Amino acid sequence: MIAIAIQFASACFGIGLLLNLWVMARTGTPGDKVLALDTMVINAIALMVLYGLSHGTAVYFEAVIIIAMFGFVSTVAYARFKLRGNIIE
Amino acid sequence: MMHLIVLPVVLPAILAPFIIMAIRHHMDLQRIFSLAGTVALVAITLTLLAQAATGDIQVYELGNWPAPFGIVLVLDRLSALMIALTALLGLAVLLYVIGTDWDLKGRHFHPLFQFQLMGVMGAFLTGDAFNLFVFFEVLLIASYGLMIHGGGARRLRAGVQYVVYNLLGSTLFLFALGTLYAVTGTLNMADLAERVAVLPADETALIRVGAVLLLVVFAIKAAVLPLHFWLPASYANAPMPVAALFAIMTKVGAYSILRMYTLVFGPDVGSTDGLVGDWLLPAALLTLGAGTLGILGARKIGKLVAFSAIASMGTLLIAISLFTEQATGAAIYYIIHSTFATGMMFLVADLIVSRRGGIIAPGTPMAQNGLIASLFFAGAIALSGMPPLSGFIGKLLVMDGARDADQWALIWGVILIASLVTVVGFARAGSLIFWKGYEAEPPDEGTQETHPAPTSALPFVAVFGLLAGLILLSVFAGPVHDYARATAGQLFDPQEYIGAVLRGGK
Amino acid sequence: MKILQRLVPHPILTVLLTVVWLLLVNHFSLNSLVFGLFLGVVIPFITQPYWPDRPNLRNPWMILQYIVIVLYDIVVANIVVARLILFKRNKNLSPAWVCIPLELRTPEAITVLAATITLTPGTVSADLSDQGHSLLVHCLDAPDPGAVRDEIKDRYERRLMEIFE
Amino acid sequence: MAQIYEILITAFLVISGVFGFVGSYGLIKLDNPMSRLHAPTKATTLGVGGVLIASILYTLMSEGRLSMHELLITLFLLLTAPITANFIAKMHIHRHETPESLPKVGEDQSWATLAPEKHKPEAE
Amino acid sequence: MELLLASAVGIMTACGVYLMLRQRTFPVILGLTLVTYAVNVFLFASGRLAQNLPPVLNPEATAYSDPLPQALVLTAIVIAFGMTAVVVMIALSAYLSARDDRIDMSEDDTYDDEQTADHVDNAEDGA
Amino acid sequence: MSLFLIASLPFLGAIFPALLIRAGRNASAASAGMVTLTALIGLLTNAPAVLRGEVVVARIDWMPGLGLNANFFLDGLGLLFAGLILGIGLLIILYARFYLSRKDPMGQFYTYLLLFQGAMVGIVLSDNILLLLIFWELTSLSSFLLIGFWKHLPEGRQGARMALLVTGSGGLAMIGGMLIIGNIVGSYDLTVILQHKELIQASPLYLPALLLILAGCFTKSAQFPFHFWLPHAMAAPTPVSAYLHSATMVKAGLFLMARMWPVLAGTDAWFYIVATTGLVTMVLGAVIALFKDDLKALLAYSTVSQLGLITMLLGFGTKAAATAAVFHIINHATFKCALFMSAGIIDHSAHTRDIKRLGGLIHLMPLTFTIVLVAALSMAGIPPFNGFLSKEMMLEETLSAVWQGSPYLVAALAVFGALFSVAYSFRYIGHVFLGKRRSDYPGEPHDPGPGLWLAPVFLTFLVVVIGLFPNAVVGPLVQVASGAVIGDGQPVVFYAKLWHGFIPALYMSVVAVVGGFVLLLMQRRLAPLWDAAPRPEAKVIFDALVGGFTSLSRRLSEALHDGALSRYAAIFMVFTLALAAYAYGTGAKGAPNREMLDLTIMPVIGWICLTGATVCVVAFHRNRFLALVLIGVVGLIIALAFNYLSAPDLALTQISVEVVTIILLLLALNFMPKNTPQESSTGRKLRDATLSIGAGLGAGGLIYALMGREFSQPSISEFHLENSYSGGGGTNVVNVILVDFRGFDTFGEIIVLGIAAIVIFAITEAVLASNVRGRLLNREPDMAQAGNPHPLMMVVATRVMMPIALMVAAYIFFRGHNAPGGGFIAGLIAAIAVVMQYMASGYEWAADRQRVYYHGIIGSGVLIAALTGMGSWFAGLPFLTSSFGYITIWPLEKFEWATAALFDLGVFLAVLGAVMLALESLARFAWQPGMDSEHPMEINPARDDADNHEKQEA
Ligand code: NA
Ligand code: NA
Repeated sequence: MIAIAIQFASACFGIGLLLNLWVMARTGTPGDKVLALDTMVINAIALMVLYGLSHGTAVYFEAVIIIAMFGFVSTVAYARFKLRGNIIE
Repeated sequence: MMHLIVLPVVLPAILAPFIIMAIRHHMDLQRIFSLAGTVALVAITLTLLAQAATGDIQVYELGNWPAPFGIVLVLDRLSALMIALTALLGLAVLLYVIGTDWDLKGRHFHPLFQFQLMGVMGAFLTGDAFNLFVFFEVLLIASYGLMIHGGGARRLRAGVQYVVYNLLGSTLFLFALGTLYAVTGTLNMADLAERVAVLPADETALIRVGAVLLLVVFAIKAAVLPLHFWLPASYANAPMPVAALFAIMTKVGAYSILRMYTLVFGPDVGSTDGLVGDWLLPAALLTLGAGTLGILGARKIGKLVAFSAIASMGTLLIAISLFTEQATGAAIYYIIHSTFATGMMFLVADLIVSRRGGIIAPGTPMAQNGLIASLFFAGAIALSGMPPLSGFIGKLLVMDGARDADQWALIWGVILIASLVTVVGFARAGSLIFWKGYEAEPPDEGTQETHPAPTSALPFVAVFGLLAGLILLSVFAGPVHDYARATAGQLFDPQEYIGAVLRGGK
Repeated sequence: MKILQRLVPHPILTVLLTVVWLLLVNHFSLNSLVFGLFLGVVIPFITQPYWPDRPNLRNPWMILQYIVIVLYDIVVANIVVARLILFKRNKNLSPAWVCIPLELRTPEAITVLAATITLTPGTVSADLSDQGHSLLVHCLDAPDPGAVRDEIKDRYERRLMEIFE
Repeated sequence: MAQIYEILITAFLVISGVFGFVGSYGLIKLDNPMSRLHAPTKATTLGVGGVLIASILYTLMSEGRLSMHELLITLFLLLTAPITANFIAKMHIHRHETPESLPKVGEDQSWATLAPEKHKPEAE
Repeated sequence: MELLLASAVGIMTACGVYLMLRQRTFPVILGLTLVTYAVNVFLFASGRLAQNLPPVLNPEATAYSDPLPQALVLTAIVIAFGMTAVVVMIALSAYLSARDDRIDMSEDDTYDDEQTADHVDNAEDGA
Repeated sequence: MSLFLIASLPFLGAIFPALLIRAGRNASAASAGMVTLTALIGLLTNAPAVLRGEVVVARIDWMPGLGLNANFFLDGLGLLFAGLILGIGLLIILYARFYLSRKDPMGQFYTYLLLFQGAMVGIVLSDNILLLLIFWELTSLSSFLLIGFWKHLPEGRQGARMALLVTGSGGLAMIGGMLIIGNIVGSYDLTVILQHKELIQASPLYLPALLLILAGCFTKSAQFPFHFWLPHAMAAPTPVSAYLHSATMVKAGLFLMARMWPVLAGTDAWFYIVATTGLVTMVLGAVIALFKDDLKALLAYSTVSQLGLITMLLGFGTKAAATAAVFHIINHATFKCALFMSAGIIDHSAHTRDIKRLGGLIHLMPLTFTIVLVAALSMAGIPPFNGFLSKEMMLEETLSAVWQGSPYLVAALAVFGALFSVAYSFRYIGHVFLGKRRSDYPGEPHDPGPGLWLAPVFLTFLVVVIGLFPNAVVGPLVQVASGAVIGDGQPVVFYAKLWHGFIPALYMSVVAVVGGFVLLLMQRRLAPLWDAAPRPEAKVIFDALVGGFTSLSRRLSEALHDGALSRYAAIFMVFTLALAAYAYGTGAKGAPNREMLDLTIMPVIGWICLTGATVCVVAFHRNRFLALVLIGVVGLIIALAFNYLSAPDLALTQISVEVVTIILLLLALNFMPKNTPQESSTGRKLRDATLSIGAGLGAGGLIYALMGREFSQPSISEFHLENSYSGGGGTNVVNVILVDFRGFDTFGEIIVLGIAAIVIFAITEAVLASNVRGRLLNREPDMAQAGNPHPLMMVVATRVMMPIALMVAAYIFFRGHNAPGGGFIAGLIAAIAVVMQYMASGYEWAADRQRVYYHGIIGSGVLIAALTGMGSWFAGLPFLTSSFGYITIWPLEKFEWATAALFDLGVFLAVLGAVMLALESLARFAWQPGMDSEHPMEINPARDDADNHEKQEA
């Protein structure tokens, strides 16, 4: 049961990734693109936790933590660039 | 002392961060330390050279892990020679740089210089293919910094090209290493040699691809046509003393070809048969041709010397591409010559550029015209392979080494004609630079000496040092050539190396 | 006391960090606790130049209460928003901007409020006013923006006033 | 007991999957750029949260110990999500909004993103 | 799986190479980045692929993925980062100095000799 | 005196003139003279032995490996030539002392002269052909310096370069020839080679070798068609012309022909090539000489002609001819050198060498006239001077030469040439000295002081003495020299006499003299015809050739190296792909033998995202910002893939490096154009696309092929897996490899990173010190900027995040040895924690709070790593040997310590410092005055309210 649920959740987040990619590829504002990337990071986090879950291992935990932390930094950097041009001022 | 062999890497690796940390703002202290370190390197490498000359191969197992599982440094005749050459050239360049205040154009010359030495030393000493990659990167990234030392729009643009092209090479290096590892499961060069030798027949296609990609990487460094394009603009736009130091970098490429294609993919290895000689020889001949044309057509001194560096690599690679013991002996002699000669000529070029600009055209006579003219003349003699300097002997050796090759006539013809064109090119440049300036006013022996010397004697010490190297190389051509032949013998008997690394190593 | 304040500039942070360490290690032991505490003291000490102000939190009980409320609201928010996205047509949505005048003054408090707004029902904190006295909030579907403003001020800002000021 | 765990875990996973999907779906479904911002920043929070809770429960079930480090991930997300949303909103305001299209500021002059530069560097 | 990875390497290489052949420094750097990704994955895959066999020793594991290429790729990533940083910086400085971000230089676009300029500076310093 | 000393004395002595010039011109000249005299005396000490028929040898092994040895030998031929070189050299040194003006750098002149002299002596004494080649090329080089001595004369420079090119190219050809000979014989020693006539002449390579060697000889000796350089070399000062172009250098070619005569001569090829060339040169040179108005040009062409004569004699291949050749070499040296010196004297005082402006000098310069009279008559072959003797021998030899079946052709042409020699010789006398004294000399012609006339008078004296007493004066010398040329060990009989009776040669001589006299009378009328006659002007052709070749190579070289990196890169791609395809195609590849992983849906989705984003990067690359966002996607998916494929360490690294890279690129993009213009043509895009697809197929295909097969032998990583815990003390094998098994790689890697940061910092300093700084300060942003650069929320959040991030960094660091992580990633996390502060609160504010310089952090990191590595030395173990153990301190559990952690700390610090230094340097570009802010956030109601409160109170 859990296995199927994991499959289901993975599929959901996976499709989410594809939808995000679609936003990336079609025309849109820079804000949309950054938002899509940010969402991809979230989906990626979920997928990695699910992967760890499906194999019953915590060895991928560190990667998730780092992605959670760094996804934020790059999103802010992209946004700052569009807002100010200069991301460190 | 067993740790001596690792010192050429570790000493600059400690010195450079120390300079960065502690004495970043004290140029005088930087100079003292940098110089002291380089002198020490000369002493160390000469000691190692003396040790290697006995014929013993020393293996240093880093981290105390046996090969092929850990990384080893290997000191054989060839690597000992190369590191000694590096140290000597480095010392000359450093003296020159200090004497001309080139290092004052930024605060990081000395650390970058030390790192550059470290990278080159490591590349020559390492016995591990991936570690070779790492040291390539060390020497490259330091060279990027040195190349754009002083800044300026054109230099920076040339710097972009230099970096980008070399990054292509670095990327290819990884592709090659991945391929080699995927086929053989090892990275140690001696182990690679053993495994490649017994490779099953159905693995040859892939190992051949890996081998050839690796060769391309080395050929970039060695400036083999058509992979030499990065060199002219980079060297001509780099600070000339830095370009002088870079004379050893092309040798890293040549060294690596020699090492890998005698040890791992040697002429007797069936699976990689026919990968090198078939095209490297024509490529080397064309390289020599391209360099020579460039010498004749150069408009600037920097380009003139850069192309002569290419030409001299062409000659060297001709010898290497034959992959016979005799020709390799010639190549090793020629490496020494080419390093000193190219280095010296770049320094002379800087003396000229600093006094009258870099364009090869008549101008007013410069300070110390006669002295610099004689140095230029000496450098030109060396680079064009005219007697009495070692270039002539080197050229004879290469030709002599090619006499049993099928294409001996072609090789001789190209070398001789290239030599002639080089002579003409240098004569043209020299007479424009040094003689034509006198058209307006005939020379006057009295007044010529009254110009105050614009710089200290140190630059000339450096140039004369390299010239002395060339002279000694000619005078002691016999012993040097004996060493070179013994080195070639060692290269063509890889079992000794393999045995030392994999079985006798301690 | 001064020395202790110097050494442990943000005591709550120290506690938080120790907890973070224990979570990271994911294995409670004396070693972890000692080491976590050690780092929890050292790291704020090193980084204190970057956090010169010292907000004082007054009411720990209120903090816990606030957290529970927010978590509950987040769950609700997600369901609401999911319904909006899945089942409501775009043209039937009425997005709106809302200006929320602030009584909170400390940056930390304003931040927590803004974060809460963003994490809860159909609202996103978009901007501050140039003196920091108003907060600009975007609502996904707010037929009555005034109600949203009042709810935020009542449900969150009031509690935060008690905690921070 | 295990049964309950399984059901709980499954439930959390399914819920999280649904919300995760909704987050990304909203991103392409909603037609207003500011509205789009709501979709991921809300739905995925619970989406990931659900997975994390499932993971905690799973460890509890299979190893019998409370593995709480997933909470850290939640902590990070809760800490950062508002900031990223704030920045993306600012991007939108900067590009698409004017002082007129936004509500009145109240006692202050303007919204910060649209405010004229305070410390305009002196050109020399 | 292997096919997916190989084709991804191929596509990243192709796209990277295409960008590297553009005429402005910025796309070239982007291309380098892509090619770097490709080669890192390539090098990684030289140890063959394995799923959920991380090379972290534990008593229950029956097999591990090849740790060596992973270590190599790690080194390669770091080195590539350093290289990218430097090339970005040089490209930026070149653009700011020459007001031109073309990667190609023509032989005579700035014929006046900069080497001379170096030394003029030098001479002035000395004076 | 040892031959080594004789050969090296001029070289060693060459520094004296240059040094002693400060002591005065006499000192300089005297030193040069002393050196030469010493060498000459040294030579003469060996003369008795040589004249007895012995061969004096001196050998040193220089490069036995190559066969290049410093072997010298002195036989008759060597004695003759060395004597000429040193003897005439002495006279030239004397003459030059008075010839050169005050303005000429005399020290330099004598130095060059001695260098040249040494090279010449070396040639004639060498017993090793490689050694000989060295001296041979040295003469080309030193003569280049001598000819170009007057730097201010364009003719001098051009003449020098022409001489260098022509003689240099001949020399290079000769290298080829000599090496062939050496290979045939198996030795480069002359004495050995000279004993292998049959072997050489039977070799299929004989003809190429002969041609190559003769190319060297002919160019050096100005034989047709290489004769043209010699007249142009006359731009040199007259002592140089006299020395090089009459007595020595041009005779080097003759010397070599003579030297190699025993093994090369005697074949048809030799005869037809050498004799014909000599004959043509003799005639042609003589004809041209007659019509030259410049005295030195006349002498130059006469030299060409006389050299042709000697060449022809050598070409005959008979003993008698060879003997005649040797004899004429001596005679020509004496009279021609005297004539050159006299021409210099005339030039010196009359300030012109133009025959048309001279005449009647006999009245003003009687002494000079006497010299010229004797020397020129000798040259014309008038008895009783020495020229007559050898010329008559020559004419006699021509009679026995049969050219393609024509018995008299050679003789007739020889007479024809002789006739012209008589004419130009007489012309020198007649048109310069005889006739009426003129009033329009550019200078004041007068006889010179003894310094200038002593040398020519001595030579003239020799002309007479040899003419009168040939056998007594030079007989033994000619005999031993000819013996050496012929080389068959048989004694040579030389007996010259003025009167042989009415032999055919005499008639021929008479015809020549009478005809020559008549020809001279007609010269003034023939000259316009000659001038009008169309003929190739060698210099024009030569210049056109050299100029054309130079500009062709320039164009080729510049077209090839046109600075277009994109083309270089394309060539690189093509070349690499072609080679790889070739390598693959020529090898064998087995079928896949490895089971592949199953395909599930997640990797497919990842694949779509990855390739989709990658393709989008290309499709949208003109929008640089968007391309960067897409790069972020690619990086993210790759991190996922690494994780999926069991490489958590790589995922961690990838994602953290990714962020820093993006920040870096965004920082840079701020100052660069935001869009890439559309520039490539469709054709070019197609080309690039083709190449890219090729590269992609190559890379993808290669890795697919590799993954399909097992390792051919077990991978070394099995050892790493086995020994990681027991030997390295860690369970994260990747990390143990990084800090232990292959710690040296990591050591290099952090150095790369450190250097990168230093380089970036250095560039920043250089650029900000240049005029770019002004532009940056006045820069207007190219995009509208939003207000509130440092939003309150961000500042607050990062204040909380920073300690937490550092905590995570600490965790990643300490866990690294046993779980994914390590110093490198920890360093990146810490760096990003700090960068967040920069981004949130501003560069200025954050930088103010920085306590340790990033330089120092980098330096200490590398030092810690290095010192950790060196620590093992104290245990007598190699660099980077690690050690670990376990400690138990009550009440704590046991914990591990490892030196590898210390090493990893170095890594951590280096990475942290490097990333920060790089980012901070880039950030400095944006700094503008007025940007400094004392507050981290612009909007802070708490602060503002407090301020307002204070204001109200005040
Ligand atoms: Na939210
Ligand atoms: Na978010």
